[in-house]
Amino acid sequence: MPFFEGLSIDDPKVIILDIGAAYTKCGLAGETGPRCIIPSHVKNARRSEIVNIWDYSSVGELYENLKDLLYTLIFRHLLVTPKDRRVVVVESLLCPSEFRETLAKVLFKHYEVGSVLFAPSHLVALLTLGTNFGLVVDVGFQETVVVPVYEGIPIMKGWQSIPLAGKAIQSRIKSQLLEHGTVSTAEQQHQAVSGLKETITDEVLEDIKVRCCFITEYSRGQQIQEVTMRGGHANKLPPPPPDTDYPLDDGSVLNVSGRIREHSGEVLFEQDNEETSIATLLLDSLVQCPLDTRKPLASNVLVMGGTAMMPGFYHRLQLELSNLLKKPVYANQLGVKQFRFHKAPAKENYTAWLGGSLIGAVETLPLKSLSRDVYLQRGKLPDWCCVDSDFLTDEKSHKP
Amino acid sequence: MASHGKGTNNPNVKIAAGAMVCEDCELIGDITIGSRTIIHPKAKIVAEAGPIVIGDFNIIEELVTITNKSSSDGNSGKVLIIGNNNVFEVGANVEAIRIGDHNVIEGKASVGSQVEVSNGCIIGAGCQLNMPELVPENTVVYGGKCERRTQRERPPAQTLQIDFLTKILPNYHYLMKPNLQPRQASVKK
Amino acid sequence: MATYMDVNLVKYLCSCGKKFPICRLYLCKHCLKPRCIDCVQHEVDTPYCPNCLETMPTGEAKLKKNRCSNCFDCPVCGHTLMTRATTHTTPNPEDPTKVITKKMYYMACGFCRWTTRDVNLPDQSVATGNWPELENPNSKRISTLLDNYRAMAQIEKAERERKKYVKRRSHLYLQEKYGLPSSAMKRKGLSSLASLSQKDGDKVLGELEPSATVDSFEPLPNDFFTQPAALDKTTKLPNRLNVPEFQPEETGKLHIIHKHLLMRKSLRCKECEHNLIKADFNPVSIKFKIQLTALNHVPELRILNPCTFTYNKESVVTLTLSNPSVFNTTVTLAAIENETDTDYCTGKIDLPKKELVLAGRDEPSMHVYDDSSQAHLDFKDDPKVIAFRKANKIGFIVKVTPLVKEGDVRVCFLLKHEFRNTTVAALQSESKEPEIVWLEHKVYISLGQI
Amino acid sequence: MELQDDFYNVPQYIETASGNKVSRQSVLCGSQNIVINGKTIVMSGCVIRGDLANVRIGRHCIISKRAVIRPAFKKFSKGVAFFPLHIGDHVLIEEDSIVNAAQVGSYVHIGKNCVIGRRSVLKDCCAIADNTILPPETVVPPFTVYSGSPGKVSGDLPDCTQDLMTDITVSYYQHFKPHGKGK
Repeated sequence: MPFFEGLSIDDPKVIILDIGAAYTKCGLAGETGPRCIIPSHVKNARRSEIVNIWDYSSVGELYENLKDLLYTLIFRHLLVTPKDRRVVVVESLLCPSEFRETLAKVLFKHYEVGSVLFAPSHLVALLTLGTNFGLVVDVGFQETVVVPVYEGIPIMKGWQSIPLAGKAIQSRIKSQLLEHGTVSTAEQQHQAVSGLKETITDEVLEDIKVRCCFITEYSRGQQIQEVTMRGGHANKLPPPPPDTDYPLDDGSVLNVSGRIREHSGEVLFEQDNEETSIATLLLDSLVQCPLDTRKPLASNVLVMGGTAMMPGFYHRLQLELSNLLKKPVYANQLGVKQFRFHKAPAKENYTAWLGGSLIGAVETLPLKSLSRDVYLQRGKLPDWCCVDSDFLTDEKSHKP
Repeated sequence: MASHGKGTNNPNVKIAAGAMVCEDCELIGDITIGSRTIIHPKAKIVAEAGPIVIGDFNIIEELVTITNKSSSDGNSGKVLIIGNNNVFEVGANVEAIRIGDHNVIEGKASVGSQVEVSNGCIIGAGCQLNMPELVPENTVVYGGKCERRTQRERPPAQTLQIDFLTKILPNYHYLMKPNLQPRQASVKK
Repeated sequence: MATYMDVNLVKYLCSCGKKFPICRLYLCKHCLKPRCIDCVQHEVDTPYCPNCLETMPTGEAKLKKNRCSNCFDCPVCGHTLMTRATTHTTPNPEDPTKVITKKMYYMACGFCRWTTRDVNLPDQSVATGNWPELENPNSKRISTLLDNYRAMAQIEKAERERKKYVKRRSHLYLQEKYGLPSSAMKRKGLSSLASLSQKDGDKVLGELEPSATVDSFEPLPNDFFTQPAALDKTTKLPNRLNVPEFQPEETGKLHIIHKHLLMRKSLRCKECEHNLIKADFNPVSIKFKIQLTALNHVPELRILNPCTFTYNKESVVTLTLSNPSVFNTTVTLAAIENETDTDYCTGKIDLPKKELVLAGRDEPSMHVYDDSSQAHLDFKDDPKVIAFRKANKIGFIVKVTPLVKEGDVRVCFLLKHEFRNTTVAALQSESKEPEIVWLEHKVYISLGQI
Repeated sequence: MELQDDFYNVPQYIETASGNKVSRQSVLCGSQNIVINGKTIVMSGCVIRGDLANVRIGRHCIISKRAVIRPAFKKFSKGVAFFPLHIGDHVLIEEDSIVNAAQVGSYVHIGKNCVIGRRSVLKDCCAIADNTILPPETVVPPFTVYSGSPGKVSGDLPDCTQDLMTDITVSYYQHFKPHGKGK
């Protein structure tokens, strides 16, 4: 190592990796933000079309896809040599173990990394606040997961999840577009969208969600749910915001009606027959928590995840929660009167990554992470849900 | 190998003084070319449905096809007017209703027959405009998906390139003689 | 990629069990085994800027987050920005008639015509160097967090050292101090991270003030309900994710982006740690210090022309073999005894029994195509096997009988060829003739449709 | 698979002393400014604008049908000029591509229907995918593949690209035979 190298950095930076359902955040430890946020897609060599990392047909295919994704991350975005380098993988608590095992195999066997630490995203997200207790809500793409954390240990009893997040909003937009959306093309104005289904791709839906849609206010939300959910009369709908003309690739113009812009966000908050929405998720999680932890947890809520960045989200969530508190089912069970929200020193869609970056930049990381030779010996990963996995040390030597 | 005399000067092409029209390009139908306009060899201007009027200080590069297409409703006799200071880059394909001033149609771009381009627009390389519309001023159409932006100021006039070309082209190509006395005010707005 | 001729028809078996066309394979001279892209180890050689093609030492590249300091990308379309000069005329204070003109620079994109003036970035007096940098507002907070955790890690390390020498405490103590069942503590998976967050009563708690909490948020601005979504004012998601720490929502807040570096990779064989590919230091040059590509060492096999097959009927196929080395190479073809990939072969092939001798490849005569200059006489070609011979290439005839009704006909066999290990031999002693080693490669060919 | 023979009818092509085969239907303006080093094929419908500035094309190049090779225009503060265009050896330019570059290195492979922007520089051993629009003043480093509009790095070339391209262009020239001569 040239002398200059030794001076500038104390030891080679740790790679921090957060493979989300829609986007993968990757960067180096100790930095204030990820080096890149790229879609979790990869060009499948055989079928030569873009496929999401998470929908794989066989473990072999997942191995190839992960190898290609990591290749792009390491050699095009980070420009580091992976050999003998430490890695922190920020994963959700619900990450399927098959995915974890294959990821570890790719990292250890193919890229020969030095050591890997699998850190639960909710736990490390609290590190960005400096507290060690809080109610962490991750509103991602696939689902919304609430995990209460106390004294740095997640209370697994209080864990709640609901498949309502970015993907639900996009499918709501798509269904409403197919119902009464209109496209005006060169030949003929206002043609029904259902005719040309294939022009509405996922990118178009995501772009509409990001640029046209928003989460409406609580009062308007209630009026909308009055009509959509509880069958009220259509004219009770609040006056919709003006329509927007969204240009499609082939030159035709899609008319995104005000209705779609406002109602698609409602999918997160409308309480269907099981009375569950994102807001009730938090309250149900609090109900499961031990009695003495409820007060501190309620006054330390941390919201993260890309979908939380939609305009109006926080305002609506806060109002929903305060109204739900008044409902009898929760009022008597919870002594909580009011929720207080944290603001992490990062954008919501990479808060978890930032937690990983903090934990990666700490010297005690090697003691916590699984080194390559232990992995090669054991061939399996420590997993929080199986008790016998209490090994981080070599079989031979007792202490690392 | 620009063979001499291939593009026999067809009678109803009116070329203003100072225009530089290379011999080796196809001019079909009633075409008027304004002064100081440069037409590179191998360009193709077809006025089949009606006359084409090209203003001053235009640059039309090789393999550009400008056609006044006789559209289905057959309203022949409509005039395709092209303003001043436009640049049509290699391989552009223009069938517009009207082209304003200070536009740049980049390489391999194509403008449909129901499109009207106002002033100061840039149609990016490889972009296709076939929706009937009026392209607003200073619009930039760019990228694989023909996204649109508006730019702050209009593209600079290419007068320097025109002077340079008028100096060097004559000694390599045979030129069509201008047969129109210099008009006082330019015929178009 | 040279897709001009279909390279994927003839594939060689790599030592890691995958099949690759020869142009994607390398040959390790020390373990004498073919290596493919997947089973070699990639290493960072020299990061360089793709626009100004300047190399950057890895240390500096780390500091600058792998981005070139004076090349910028357009935040809208990602193409490189060009620096344009304009003159700013400012009225001369003393003498109102004369005007002082100053040369100012701004940046413009040649593709989507975005300029730094669109976002009111002031024009710079000097061409490169002092464009304003955006500063992440949270970086101060994050650095205090980091220092706090590092301090706590020191405490934990010291505690761990101390614990090594102090007698282990009883479980009772653990239970009473943390009020959690000792089994929870035993399950290292979750609690191992707990040590990072400070326990109550820890003296470090003082410096770090926990982040402020807020209990209400200001409502949506009214124009969400009155105006349509201003599509031309809001940025697209990919443009936001290009700058993860700022993610501007309005086009007015876009900022110039430093161009990301590319990297010259060097490949190293995983078993013997020797370098397979070591590019020249200068990113512009295409010469290599070490280039052990298989194309330079293993005879390349190709199909001469497409031919038609009928089920269960023998048909004649001409294959060509070209010799990459300057010495004459003898090649023998043999069937594969223990065929691992059984379902691959859908045809039976009978190979020429005799050895084939390939003439050496001498560079100058490569481009002179008359066949006469080649001394054919010393190669006693038996015309039944050798179809033609030209410079370092021979065409030879094989008979193929497809065993399957339809689909493509695929055959495989073993290619044994002499290999003169010039580099290693050159090290030992020049006088000795480079020792000849026989290498074997399994070759898989898909000959065409039935 | 070896390259198959590609026949041309003799009256349509001129063979120069140094082995260049230039189609009569291609337009070479200002032919005294165009220098082709030998064994290069220029197919029908090509336009090479030697009249704007001199164009130098290396050995063993293949310029397919309807390709346009055109020097780029540059406006300086002091004046105006056309950059001379220099193309290296063993370059393969496929159909309908427009090359407006300032410099194209050797062993370069330009795909079909591409637009190479004004004053761009393509270094040796690089490749431009089909239907790519390279914006003006793009620099394409060696061993990279550019694709998309605007053209961006989308892959890298194998390390033996030089030998591959040499082999392709040489065998293409060998198989580009006049009619009736056969093998």
